[in-house]
Amino acid sequence: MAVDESGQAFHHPIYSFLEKMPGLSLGLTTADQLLTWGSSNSLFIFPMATSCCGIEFMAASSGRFDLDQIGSIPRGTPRQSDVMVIAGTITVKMAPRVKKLWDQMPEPKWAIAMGSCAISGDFYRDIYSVVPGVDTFMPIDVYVPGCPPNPDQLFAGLRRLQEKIRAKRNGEWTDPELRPDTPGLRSPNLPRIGDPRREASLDEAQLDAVMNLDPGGGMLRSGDKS
Amino acid sequence: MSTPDDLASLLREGFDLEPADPLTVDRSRVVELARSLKGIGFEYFSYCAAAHYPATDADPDRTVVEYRLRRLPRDEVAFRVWVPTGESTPSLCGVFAGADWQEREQYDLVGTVFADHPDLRRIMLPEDWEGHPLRRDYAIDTRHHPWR
Amino acid sequence: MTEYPWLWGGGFALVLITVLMGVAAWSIWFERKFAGRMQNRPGPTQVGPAGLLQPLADLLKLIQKEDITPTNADSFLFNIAPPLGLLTVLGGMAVYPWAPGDWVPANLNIGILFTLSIGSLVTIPVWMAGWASNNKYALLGAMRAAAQAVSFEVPLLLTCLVPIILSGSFRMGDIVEAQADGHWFALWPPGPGAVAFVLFLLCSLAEANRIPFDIPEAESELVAGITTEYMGMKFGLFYLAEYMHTLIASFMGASMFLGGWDGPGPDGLHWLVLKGLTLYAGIFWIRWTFLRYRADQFMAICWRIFVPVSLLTVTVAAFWRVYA
Amino acid sequence: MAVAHSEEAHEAPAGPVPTVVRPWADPYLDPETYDPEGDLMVMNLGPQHPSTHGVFRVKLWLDGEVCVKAVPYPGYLHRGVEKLCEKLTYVQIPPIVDKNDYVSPYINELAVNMAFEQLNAVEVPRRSQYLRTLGAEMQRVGSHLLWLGTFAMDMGGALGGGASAFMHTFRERETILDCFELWTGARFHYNTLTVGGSRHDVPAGFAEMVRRTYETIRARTIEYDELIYDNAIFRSRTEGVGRVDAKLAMELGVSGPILRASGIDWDLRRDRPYAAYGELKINVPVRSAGDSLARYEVRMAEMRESIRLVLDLIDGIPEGPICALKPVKLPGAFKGKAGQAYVAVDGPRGELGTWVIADGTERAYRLKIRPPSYHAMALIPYLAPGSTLSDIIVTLGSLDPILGEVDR
Repeated sequence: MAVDESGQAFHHPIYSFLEKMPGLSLGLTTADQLLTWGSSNSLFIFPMATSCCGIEFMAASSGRFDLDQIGSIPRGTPRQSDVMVIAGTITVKMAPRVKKLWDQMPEPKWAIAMGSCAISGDFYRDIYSVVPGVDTFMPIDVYVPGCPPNPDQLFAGLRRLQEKIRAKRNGEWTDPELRPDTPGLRSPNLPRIGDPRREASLDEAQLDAVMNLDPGGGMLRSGDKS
Repeated sequence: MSTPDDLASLLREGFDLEPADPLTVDRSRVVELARSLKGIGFEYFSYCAAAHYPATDADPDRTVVEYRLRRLPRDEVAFRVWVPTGESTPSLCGVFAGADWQEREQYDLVGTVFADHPDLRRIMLPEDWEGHPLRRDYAIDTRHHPWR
Repeated sequence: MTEYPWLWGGGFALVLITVLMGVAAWSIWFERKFAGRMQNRPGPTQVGPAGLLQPLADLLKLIQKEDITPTNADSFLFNIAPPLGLLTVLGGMAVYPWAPGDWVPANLNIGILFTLSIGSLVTIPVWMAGWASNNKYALLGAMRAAAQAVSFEVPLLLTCLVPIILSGSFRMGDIVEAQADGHWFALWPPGPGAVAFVLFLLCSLAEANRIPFDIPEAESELVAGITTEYMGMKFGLFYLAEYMHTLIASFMGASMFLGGWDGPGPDGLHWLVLKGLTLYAGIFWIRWTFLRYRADQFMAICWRIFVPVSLLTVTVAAFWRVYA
Repeated sequence: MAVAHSEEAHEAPAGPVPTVVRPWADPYLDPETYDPEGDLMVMNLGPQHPSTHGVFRVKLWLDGEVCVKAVPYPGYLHRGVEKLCEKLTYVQIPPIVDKNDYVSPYINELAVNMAFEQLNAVEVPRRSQYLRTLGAEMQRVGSHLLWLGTFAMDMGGALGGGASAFMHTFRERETILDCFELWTGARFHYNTLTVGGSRHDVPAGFAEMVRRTYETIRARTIEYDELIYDNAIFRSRTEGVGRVDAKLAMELGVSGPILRASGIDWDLRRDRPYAAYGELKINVPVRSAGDSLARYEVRMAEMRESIRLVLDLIDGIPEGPICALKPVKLPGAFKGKAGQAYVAVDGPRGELGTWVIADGTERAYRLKIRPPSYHAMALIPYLAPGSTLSDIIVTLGSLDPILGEVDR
């Protein structure tokens, strides 16, 4: 069974016709499983390592834990990565950059929020300059709680992500990961992505801020192809 | 830590100050004091820090700026100036290159204005930020559309 | 086979490319395991037995990735550069003798010149990629690559002159045959061959952008160098081309200086493969041990040391050829 | 036992340290005035770049590959720690400052707690002083190991020899974190120090574990020298690169290994002793060259010195209580006296100070962290002009910045 982006069953006349052909669906399913196996076993990581969790991310890629075991290697450019690991606090000044890099990553892509700062802002969540959780501006697939999480917890998170990728491609329902919440602290001002209270104008404002980001310097060539 | 003799005599004779930690000097003489201290070997610029005091019955709304210099390896001296809000204090950039970033940071966070600073821009917060977060009347959870 | 040169060449090329691609892909697995051993870590273990299926998973992942052409990029050059890069690298294998006899796809009498010239063409796709990406890191990487190619072509060509002079032929097969029965140029005549062999390997490292001369793709400076804006299979092609280039350089070194298919016992493909892959692993070893030179230092090394020394070896080889 | 190779100082490069020539390096000058044609390429290094050690941004004007002007933009990790410290009580502050310099959290805790102790005139028991010294020195080794790995990676790339050095130093760093985990229960962010002493006494078997760990590391430092220092490529990449003028460094408030590599013999541990350092003999390594290689030598020598201190200390910790006051857990249980204090300790990156104004409640009125990295990063506009992009990366790595501390 084919599924679309949101995990729902997908019907199309051509597809139904193909499904009736003897043997073809078997082949397609096998091919699909093979592709799923490939994409879930070769997760190149874009480390958005800003603070303490970045050090634990480095520890995870070092000898004792070794991300390379499950085929994950850190890449420096978002274009060649599949998973963005947001390891550390994201500030208001950094947030548009993070969103821009996330938008630059080619599909299929996933995001892991590593550490409580990335998940909810933790004890910085009430601070004027800290974004209360990265899921207020980009979708997150897996939350890895901890301050900072141990490297093996990051591994567990990557394993969860792999299972999620396989299940979704097989058309199975996966529960959206519950965001761990810190008791006793107020919830963030902004509704998260997927929250029914979230207004479309907020998305637009955030996208606007990203598009109007001017770091200075500009393009090498501009305008001639737009 | 006891005050070294040359420092004590410089302060007493040049500036009418008793050695203390920290000294309090008038805004008009702070650059002169820094230059004299540099002259007797206090060449290490340790930090510049400011704190905000809201208006009380006795005093207006103001900030205090403290500088600390060291003469390596052991001696150190700290002096502070009081700056009423809305006025400025002379910058030490002309004396110590390190005052540049330090004063920018205090301007950014506390809001003290340093006169004659060559590059008084925000350093920690985005350029379009409003307000100075370390002032006592600044709410810690101030919102900043659209990110928080 | 000689009655149908086109058929022979085409079939040979098809088999050769398939095998070489496989070897290059699985050498990535080997490199990851090898680097892991050097760094006290296991390397890939989970995907297939001992992580052996890791390159397959990477490949399947890469072909599924979305293909984005950046807005201000030159889309034609941007898209044509990766296949062109692989093509120029693969072209070098066309004149390569694999075993005694006619085991060569195209037996050119100027084989070695062909290999060298088509191998140096790889700079052009690299430059195209860097220019078309409209990315400053990529542009800097491309500039560095061009400067590097211009400099390192000179000693590379000069070192290749040594076996040409000693064997008296431009044909790859003749060069290998001249070394039959253990008269490897790296050993005999003593001096020029050995020096030229070392220089050839170093220059090949530079040509293939490997550490310590990998400045066009200096991860810590230029993020990913020329491939910064490339994704999916286009990036995969560049990556594969880099490994292919290294592989071809190792086989070139093996056949020009180490006697090619010659060896104790029966001659044949097995000796060539053994020698080539040993050199290939040696290049990995160098890569995972050394740091990287700065661009200007490394140009200085090229022009101040490599070029004079290679000129000297050519002269010595010529004198040997004439008087000995 | 074999002697480590970097013990001997390398020859200082001939000639004086090149001083900055204005106007190219003038941090305030608008590039428009010397580049009216717009020929220079403006490159934003960071905030997300593999070699900026976090989220640091430098705007570079490049002429070819040579930098003409550099303007740093910190603040991408500004988390408002100082504002938060105004809102939290004295008991709640140490776990917050742990996150400032996340590579040496123990020394951060030490700095704030010493400031609070000076403010309230609390005498710390002798055993706790020794434990603090032990922890600080253990942490310094871990911090320098991380620096060594990342510094090598700046030159060798994530897919090359640098990564090998990185993996080796992280192997040792993990064992140090294991020691701390046994002691305080956390890999980092310990929250183990409190006003008046420590919360956790050393557990059984700790001395044995620390001795084994640090003796291994002492043997391995020689291997690092063989792998990195003896390598001609490393020498040529670092020698004469990023030379820091001592006068300029002092004006900017640069401290720690960077200042010591520029020929200034100053170490707060020796010159204004705190904790138990007054009772110990500390050799302070000094180099005069001021380049990246000198900074490497100073850090390696410091690392060996710290290992020696750890191995000396671990057997000589006096008996007694570990905390002068009853350790409190309720946030509001500790009330400070009014006043002001500035206390500086010598962290792995230099003078780590805490300036605190208290008004007699359970909260500090104003607390400023004086981070050494922030001062070191102010060197960038002076060091970058005239060097190539590759050299800027090396210089940045040799300054060992921790961005959590720069931006706070």
